Amino acid sequence: MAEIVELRDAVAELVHDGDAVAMEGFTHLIPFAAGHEVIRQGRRELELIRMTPDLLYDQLLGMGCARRLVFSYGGNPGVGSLHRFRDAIEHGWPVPVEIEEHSHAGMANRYAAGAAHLPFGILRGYTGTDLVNHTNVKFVTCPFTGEELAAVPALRPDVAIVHAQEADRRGNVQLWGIPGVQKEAVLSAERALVTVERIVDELEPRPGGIVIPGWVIDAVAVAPRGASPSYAHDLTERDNDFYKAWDTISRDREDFTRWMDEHVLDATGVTA
Amino acid sequence: MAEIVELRDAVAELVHDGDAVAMEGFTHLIPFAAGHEVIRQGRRELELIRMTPDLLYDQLLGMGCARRLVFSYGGNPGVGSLHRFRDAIEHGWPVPVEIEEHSHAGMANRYAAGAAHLPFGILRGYTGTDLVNHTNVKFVTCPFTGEELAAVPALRPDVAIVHAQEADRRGNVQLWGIPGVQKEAVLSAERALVTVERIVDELEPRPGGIVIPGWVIDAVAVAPRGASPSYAHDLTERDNDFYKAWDTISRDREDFTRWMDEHVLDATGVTA
Amino acid sequence: MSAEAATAGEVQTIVAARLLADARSCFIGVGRPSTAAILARAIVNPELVLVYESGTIGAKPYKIPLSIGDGELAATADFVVPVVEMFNYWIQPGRIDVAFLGAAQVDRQGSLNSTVIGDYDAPKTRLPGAGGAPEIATGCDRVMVVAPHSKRTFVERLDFLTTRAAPEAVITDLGVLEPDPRDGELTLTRLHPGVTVEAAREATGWALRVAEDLRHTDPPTEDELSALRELVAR
Amino acid sequence: MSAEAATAGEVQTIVAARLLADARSCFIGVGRPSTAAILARAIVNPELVLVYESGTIGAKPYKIPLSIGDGELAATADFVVPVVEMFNYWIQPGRIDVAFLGAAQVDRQGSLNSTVIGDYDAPKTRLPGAGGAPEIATGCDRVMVVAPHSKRTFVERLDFLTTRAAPEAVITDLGVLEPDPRDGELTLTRLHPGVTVEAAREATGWALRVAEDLRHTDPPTEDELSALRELVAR
Repeated sequence: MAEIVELRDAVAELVHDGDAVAMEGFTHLIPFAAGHEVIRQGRRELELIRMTPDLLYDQLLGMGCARRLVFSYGGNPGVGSLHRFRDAIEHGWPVPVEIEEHSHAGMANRYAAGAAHLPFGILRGYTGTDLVNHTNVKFVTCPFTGEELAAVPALRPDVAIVHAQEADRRGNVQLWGIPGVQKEAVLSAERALVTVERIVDELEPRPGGIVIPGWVIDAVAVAPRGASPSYAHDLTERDNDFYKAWDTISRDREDFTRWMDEHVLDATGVTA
Repeated sequence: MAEIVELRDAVAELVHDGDAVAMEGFTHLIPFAAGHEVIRQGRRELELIRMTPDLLYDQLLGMGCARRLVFSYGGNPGVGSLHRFRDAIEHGWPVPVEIEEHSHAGMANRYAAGAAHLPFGILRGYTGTDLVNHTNVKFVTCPFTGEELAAVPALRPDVAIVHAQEADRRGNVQLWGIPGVQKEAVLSAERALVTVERIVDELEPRPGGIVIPGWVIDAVAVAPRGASPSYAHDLTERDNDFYKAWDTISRDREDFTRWMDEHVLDATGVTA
Repeated sequence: MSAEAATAGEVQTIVAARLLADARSCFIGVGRPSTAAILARAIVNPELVLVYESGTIGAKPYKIPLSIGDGELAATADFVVPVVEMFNYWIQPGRIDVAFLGAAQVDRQGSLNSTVIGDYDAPKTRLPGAGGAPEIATGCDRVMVVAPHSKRTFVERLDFLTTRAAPEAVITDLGVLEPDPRDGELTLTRLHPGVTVEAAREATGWALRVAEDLRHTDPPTEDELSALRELVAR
Repeated sequence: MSAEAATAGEVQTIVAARLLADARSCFIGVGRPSTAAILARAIVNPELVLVYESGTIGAKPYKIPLSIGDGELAATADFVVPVVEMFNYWIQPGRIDVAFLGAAQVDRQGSLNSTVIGDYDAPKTRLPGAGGAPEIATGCDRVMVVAPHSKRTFVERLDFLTTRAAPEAVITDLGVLEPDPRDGELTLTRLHPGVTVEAAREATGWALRVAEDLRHTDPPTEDELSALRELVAR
């Protein structure tokens, strides 16, 4: 059974300097509150893993939490560049960041292999692209047909962090709406932290509901609006205006730092 | 969009002598009505694919429809032997049947590979068992870790047949309860036939509901109680007494033949 | 004490259920293993998560199901997953603690045959086949086998090795076999009430090793027996 | 005719939408491709199944979403699948007819760069990266690219080959390029109203081939233009 604890305590216990950390949520249910707590606790040298780095990883990169980034799409969706992501890669600010990038299909299959505790996943991809020479992919031959397929190594993060709509008192979690790779992220990781909008007495099965049992989760922490400016389907709305505003906030190093000081470092609440 | 047609016409059009046919449904939602129609239309030389042959395949085998059986568990669950399955394998009655057997994990990954249009799937299994020498499995080496894993060839049936609770008028299907490998079976096959308990104006999303869009299905046919003696969660009950009675009905060749004559061949309805 | 009243099968089921006292989750098929695991929730481990290969995780059956896919299992489960996910995300990674397996033949190392009696290509008796057992046995940390004690079942040599298993206990209707720590050979460590070593030897197809500290299983208590009988009668 | 009133971008979007008249399903990202596909449902193909890599299949957005995972997409979808399933069961097997893709650079064969401008290890501009594009491009039968016509975009040589694509059409704000059947080189086959061949040549980073039967695209109709403007204004 997952323990229901304070977010601060959960992050302190589960996320260590140098860890490989996967915070997932595909546009939906991005665990901003937990990521901000990681920033407040000053974690360093993290290997940050995430298909779509998004604003949260822009913030973590800009605050110098990471030594390495593993990803497949680093943009502000529908808006443009992630300026802190670019600054880290283009200029090593505030610290140099090593990158390993894949396609979405590759990353998804890396998580699926991790969740299955297989050492690799296979897919048709990578062939004929320049990515082959700049990432960790190999090829295997089908023993039945002779076809050559891309092989991607399983992701096995030290810790996965996801956000969900609700948990019951025994730490069983339910999320619905766009499910992304959250289940795979939790099942691929050594440790798992789930933040939730609310605790309920009993999980009421929902259409599209995905249940993650408490016995594969280490800690559940309550973080109302903990996905903001992302959202929790049926409970909160995506703050598209903030996504647009981030383009300005994050463009300049000083503006960014000032904003983070005010809205994340000095904050004790769970939302930015 | 899937056409909504009479079951008789759907079987006549989609299932041909010599086809590889996968009728799936893991204990739940077994497509008995469609299978009986295959028997009535006298299909021969089929390659019958199914994880758990169950009573339906016992009937198809006993009626001489198959030249080959691909499976992973051929028992009457909770009751005992499948007598027609045994008679076909042990004595070649009424016709000899070639078999290819796997473990459930192997068959599930064969369907998953088929649904993904990959030539094979990988898993940890088969090693150290006698099955290795009696089935179609090979081994691949992980290019990252050197670990040797079992490789199973994708299943790509000519036609998949499954039963579901409901379809809308455009042939979009929803099923819920134990989902088994139905989605994979449909997506792995060249053609797909789905029988349903009922047609509804609009699919109302259900907890645990799996939607299969009409544009990957060739035909939908209405077959109320079409899973009986298996069941359709929330709509019909599993007829456990019939599963027990089948042990007696099927034990003797003549009793079996007489029962099939009366309840399947002479029947025009959809249930036995 | 109603131990006298208990049949050998009842004792076997109750002893198997007791072994689940500390388990978090248990993977079960149909028949006696299923009865034992459901009983365990009633008598020693109300939180035990029952997992069926049909995809139902955390099922809470009131009645003993006939099949591993009865409607009550899905209706009462914590969640239900497709078969592919069950094997790839739950069994293969070892997320289920204990596997309760049956078999037609068990050898002295605890490996199992559920495929065929006689020659594979010209079988005397064709059995159902592997099902989920091989990967469940390698995926679960702890494997327990529940099988009737007879020379037909406990054989010197399997006709077919379906499932490579190293069970931590084999619970029969006569006693309990556990692997000898020296070489893994299944050894009689416990006898059920009223059973003799000779009876167990007689019913085993190899020269059965007997543990030096052979003990007797505790007879079923009133509560255990009435819980089992009530469950079976539902 | 209000074609005079249409901006080049509006013409591009409308021409792209028209190309979806016969498609069953279309895979789309954000920005102009998304607007075009949503418009297609309004003007030429109400049954078009819109697929977003977030997992929403059959989404029916009333507004143009900012991201590919806006709540409205999931709320209006025929069904929603996990990302692993999206790529493995829906994209890789080619179940989605058409892919609408954008890119920072397009070469004369139609391959795409969305990874980096400059050297990979010392980039001038780091772009977002591959996302779903490479496997979407190889998985979908028909690929169409929607990109602004400029020398920065249509380059002699990609700085990085992210997505190997052979688009059947590249829709720009000046016209439409299609592969020459002889060697696959993207060739100007259609010009939007009021655009000259010289303007298109000027805006292309290689010596642009022009089709012998070069045609003009039909100007946007009143209905098309008002449908687009209404959609954008929502």
